[in-house]
Amino acid sequence: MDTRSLAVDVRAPSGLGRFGEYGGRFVPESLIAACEEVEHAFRDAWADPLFHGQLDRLLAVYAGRPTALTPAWRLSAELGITLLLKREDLAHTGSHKINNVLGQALLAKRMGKQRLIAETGAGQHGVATATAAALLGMSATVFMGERDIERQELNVFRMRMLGAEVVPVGSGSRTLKDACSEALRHWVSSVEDGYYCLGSVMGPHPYPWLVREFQRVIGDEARTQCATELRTATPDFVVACVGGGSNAAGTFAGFVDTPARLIGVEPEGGAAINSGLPGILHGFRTKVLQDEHGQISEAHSIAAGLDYPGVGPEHAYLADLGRAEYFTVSDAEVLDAVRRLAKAEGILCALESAHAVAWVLRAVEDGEIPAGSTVLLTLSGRGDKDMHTLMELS
Amino acid sequence: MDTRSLAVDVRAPSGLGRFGEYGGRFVPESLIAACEEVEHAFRDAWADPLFHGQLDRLLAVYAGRPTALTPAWRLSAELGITLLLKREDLAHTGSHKINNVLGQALLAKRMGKQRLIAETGAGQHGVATATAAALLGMSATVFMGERDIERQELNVFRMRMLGAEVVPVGSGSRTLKDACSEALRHWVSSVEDGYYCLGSVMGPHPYPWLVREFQRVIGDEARTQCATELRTATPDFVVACVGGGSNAAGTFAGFVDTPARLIGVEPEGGAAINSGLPGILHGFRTKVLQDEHGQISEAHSIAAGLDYPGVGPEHAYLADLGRAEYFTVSDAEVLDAVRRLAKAEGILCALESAHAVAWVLRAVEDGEIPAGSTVLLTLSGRGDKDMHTLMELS
Amino acid sequence: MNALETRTRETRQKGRKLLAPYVTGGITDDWTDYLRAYQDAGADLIEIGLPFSDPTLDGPTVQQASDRALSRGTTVDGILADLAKLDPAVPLVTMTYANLVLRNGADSFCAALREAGVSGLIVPDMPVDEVAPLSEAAARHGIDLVLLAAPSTTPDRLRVIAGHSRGFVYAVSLMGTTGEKRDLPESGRALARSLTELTDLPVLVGFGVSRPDHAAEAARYADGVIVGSALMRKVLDGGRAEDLRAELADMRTALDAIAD
Amino acid sequence: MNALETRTRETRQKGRKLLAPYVTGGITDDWTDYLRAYQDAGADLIEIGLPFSDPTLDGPTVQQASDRALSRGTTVDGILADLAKLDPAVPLVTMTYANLVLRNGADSFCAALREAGVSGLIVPDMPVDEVAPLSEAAARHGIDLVLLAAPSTTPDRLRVIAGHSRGFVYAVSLMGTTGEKRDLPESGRALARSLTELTDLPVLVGFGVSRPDHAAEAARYADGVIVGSALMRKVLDGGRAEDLRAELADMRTALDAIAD
Ligand SMILES: Cc1ncc(COP(=O)(O)O)c(C=O)c1O
Ligand SMILES: Cc1ncc(COP(=O)(O)O)c(C=O)c1O
Repeated sequence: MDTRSLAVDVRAPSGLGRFGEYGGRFVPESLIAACEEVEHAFRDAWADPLFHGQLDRLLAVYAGRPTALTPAWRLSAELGITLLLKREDLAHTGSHKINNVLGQALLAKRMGKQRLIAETGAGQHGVATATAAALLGMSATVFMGERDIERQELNVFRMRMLGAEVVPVGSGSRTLKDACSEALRHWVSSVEDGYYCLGSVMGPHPYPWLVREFQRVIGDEARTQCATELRTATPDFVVACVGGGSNAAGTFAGFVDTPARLIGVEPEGGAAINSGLPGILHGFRTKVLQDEHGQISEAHSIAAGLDYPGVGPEHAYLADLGRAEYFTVSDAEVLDAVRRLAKAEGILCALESAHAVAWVLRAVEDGEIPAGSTVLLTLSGRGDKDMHTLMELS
Repeated sequence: MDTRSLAVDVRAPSGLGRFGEYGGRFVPESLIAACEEVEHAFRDAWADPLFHGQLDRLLAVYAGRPTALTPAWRLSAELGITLLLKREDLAHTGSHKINNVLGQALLAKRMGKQRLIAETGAGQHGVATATAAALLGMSATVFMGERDIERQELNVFRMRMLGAEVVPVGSGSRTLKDACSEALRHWVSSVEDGYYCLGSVMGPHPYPWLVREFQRVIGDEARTQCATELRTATPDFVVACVGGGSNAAGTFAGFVDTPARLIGVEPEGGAAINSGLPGILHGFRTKVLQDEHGQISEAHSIAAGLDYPGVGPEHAYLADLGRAEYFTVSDAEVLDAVRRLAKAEGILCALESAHAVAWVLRAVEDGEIPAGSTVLLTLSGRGDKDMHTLMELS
Repeated sequence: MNALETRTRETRQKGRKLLAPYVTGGITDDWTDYLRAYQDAGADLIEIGLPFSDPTLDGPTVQQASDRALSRGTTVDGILADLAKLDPAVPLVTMTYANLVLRNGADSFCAALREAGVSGLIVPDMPVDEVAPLSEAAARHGIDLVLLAAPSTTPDRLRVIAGHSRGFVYAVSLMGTTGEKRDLPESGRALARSLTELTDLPVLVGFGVSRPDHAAEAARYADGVIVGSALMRKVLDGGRAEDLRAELADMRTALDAIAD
Repeated sequence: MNALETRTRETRQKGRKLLAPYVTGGITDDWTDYLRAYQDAGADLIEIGLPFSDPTLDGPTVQQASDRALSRGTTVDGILADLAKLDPAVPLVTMTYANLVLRNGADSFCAALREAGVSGLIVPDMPVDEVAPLSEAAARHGIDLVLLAAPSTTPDRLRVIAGHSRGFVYAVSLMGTTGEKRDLPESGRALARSLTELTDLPVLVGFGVSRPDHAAEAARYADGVIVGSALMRKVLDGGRAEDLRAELADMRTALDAIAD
């Protein structure tokens, strides 16, 4: 495909995996060889039509791709815009995470690895990893903060049903960032047969690049779908929520060479781009929430999947360049957005995805999105996992 | 489409909605006009390319159709057969119920009705109805037994988030059959603006026929997909679980004119075809679980969506004809099937759907399905809703 | 002409408005006492519900009554056996759902009714389109199969219903289930009038006739009334036969006042 | 040559095996007492951890120590201020993660180390590929930036690491995090041997050196050992400076026995 090779060439990170001053490979020496092995395997696979064939088939016949592009009919009419929803909530396991995980699992298999290692916060990436492992006959070890295990009991059970081992992480804040640290630690001791299957466009090179490439299917599909759905062929705005930033990166990848304004939406309490400072965490340089001493802060958002103090390096770079813009929304706006989308369109989206919806609602109100605009919004996942949270709040 | 018109002609119920000696319209006189109105509207709509255009577009851009046909690679290898899974679990709201509901909601709208009335057991049909109502700007009133409300708290909350009114039913066994009765009662008093959106191939004529037509998209798609996926073009076995029987009826509709053996799988504790006797319930004649006095028995299955003492009249007819065969599986086999499918394929299916899987597992073992056979199995829904049940059992 | 219809026509002939109270069979040990009380209060015929597990046309009161009767172990056979012991002065009409009627076949069901001294049958979920086999069986055993008409019934169908009904025509006064109402539903009036124009069968109005003034009002445009939930509410609340008699007597008085 | 490397080379020159104990800065109020105890027990240099919230290369013991220090309000500035008050007889080497080093820029960080009397720095998540700017800053301020090599490091990279490391080379004995081990990991031996062939810098083995016999064994193929978790475990369990001194003295004895 044209766009695919174009993007690899034009936007593959330079040198040591740099996106401008961000990215890189800040890992213990013990992990350097493993990162290089992943990088070489990925370069090789990504240039191999056979690999693409395998992956594309899995995405189609297993994960349910292409996902639909749904015009939000009633909301569009209310808002006076044309709002299109890219429905990652319809993908197998309920979010875009499966795109990345199928790619990495196939890659791991190609590398001869038997075991997937993953971190998870809300459990979505963990469930996706457990799923891919089951599908390909591999084993999976998922690290999850003790606090998240309590909050997301159901996803823990799903992972175990799928045959994965879920390892509670009791250190630090006992949430995603600690699960990430623990997964890295575990990877050090198991590089032989273990493959670290990272859940977003973060971590040491080549992960931010590789995960974006596996997620660009969102943007590529949406690009094609917009071309039939919109008179203007490309939308005026392309909006996605940003935790680590993988659904946004995958979406943006399809539109970075168009005039569309690219908008990433962060949670107010976990806005690495809006409130973070350059720093190094989990193997890469990026904008990170940290105190004046350089200690990493905890992120606090109603959406567990956005509770990460850092952000993918490419986003930090796009923000500095001004090519993408990043805004924040509050938990209250997010809750309102979930309800409005449910009532207007019959779609219960994930709290994460609702960040993007919330921004659109506000931006139409304050004129940031002019009447008559066309807006593509990636609905990264479904809300089933959040029903307990919503119930407790209502 | 050819198959569509063929099936309507050949297999539309005769006269008063009879499938052999089953079916009919055993409703209070007060509802006769309403049933006739639905029948005429449906005949009119189903012959109208514009209606098909609207519905097909909703199914595609909103509900995520066509759903994937997934080869169960690892399970097939283990079993020595070719097992293909029709993935209704990937449809919006998580089951095949959305196919029917979108069709009926569009029909209701066309009839000028503003309100959908529905019964629900596990809540899947209720959620689907609430979804369609939200999408089309209608209101929804969903009747649900008090016992089911307790068991399926999450789905109740989902319906309310979607703007539906959920009405607890405290009579009788306080489960699906009572919700059905209450929805019928409510319909009587609101035929003016209310449309009764029935959840399966049951109820008075034209519902068993109409719901099957709205569900035949499963079978039609699978037929086409099998043609590319299988060397034999059509599978040797077509298997689906049977509660009311809508996913099975929709699936069978695509294969009734092929040599495929059609297999419906009932829960041991709710096997209307295997253990029921002819009788009349909820407006139609069928096989019904009942005691020697003619009082309706409660069905008991681990899958709430199969907890119905009757079955669609077409299934009773196909069973008598021998064109389809109906088997039962136990709750224990179902639990085992859920786990095996999860571990082998990374798919957590609904307990309802697992009935079909359980039968395939057993039928391969006891030689009913010979080695080398090709099997199409409709996975009617995803298992998220069942995680609590599974957790409590493990 | 069978016993039921003979009686209903005769009564109308005499200028008397028909009063048809309802009781759920087997609701208490001594439930037949209610029948005697109804008779004493001036009932012209008595409707006896054979309780069904899933009474889709009944509102909460009759549902509850059916549940209570069933949970006491009540069966159709038991009720008919109780009835067979009586020697009522008025016709007995059973009312039940299709599944119970067809359980052992319409013929044996009607034969059993006849044997128990029942002369009429109402099956609310068996509309005229589906009724042929049961009609024949009923006719064979001298049972009048009473059909229902509803406000939503088209003129064409009214004609068919009126033509096939025996004993009387049951005019369902409202679009809804059985149950007490504050006001007598208006929709019954037009229905009863249409029926009266189509047939010379007596037309009785039922559903929502809850108080003497309701009865009186309905009797202005129909040949009589059927009273169910208002009485069953009292039974469920522990009312004794004497209480029910008094209740019904007030209805009788109201009806007789009209007839004068 | 800076102070640290001068000392490590001299010590080796004397035939003495280097003993480098570790302590997490700020772990207790009087944490610098541990430094004195280490010195008394015969440490040749002392490694001081500047606690970071997310120590990805540390096992449970050092993680816990870091958490405890941080929850006491420990900061890098505070630790350096404490160190500045000391006049240690052995070189001090700080060990911390990249984010703390770069927070206010590598140059000001190294300047602050120097001011506090620190002569070496270890940054485990800053591999040689990323190290250039920090190397330069360290050199400017006379700080020896010690690089780590791991069992998975390729021969080519070993050469580069050895070429860029200052003070000594830190041979990570195993593929894993810091932490006590029952047996000394075997993988350290080959690594230390390879390094010794590539460089004349002293090579110290760390990770998993938990007991005197481990130290002795490692010292057979390396120039010395770094002991961390085994000591920090004692500190976390409430061990006083004297206890730590005794513990380390045993290691010293074991090492000296080898050197003889
Ligand atoms: C539904 C959903 N959306 C978004 C995210 C955030 O991840 P990313 O920013 O990498 O897309 C998550 C993470 O768990 C998620 O589950
Ligand atoms: C997932 C799923 N499958 C099957 C059924 C049974 O319905 P039917 O037999 O009409 O397909 C239900 C009903 O709720 C369901 O939710």
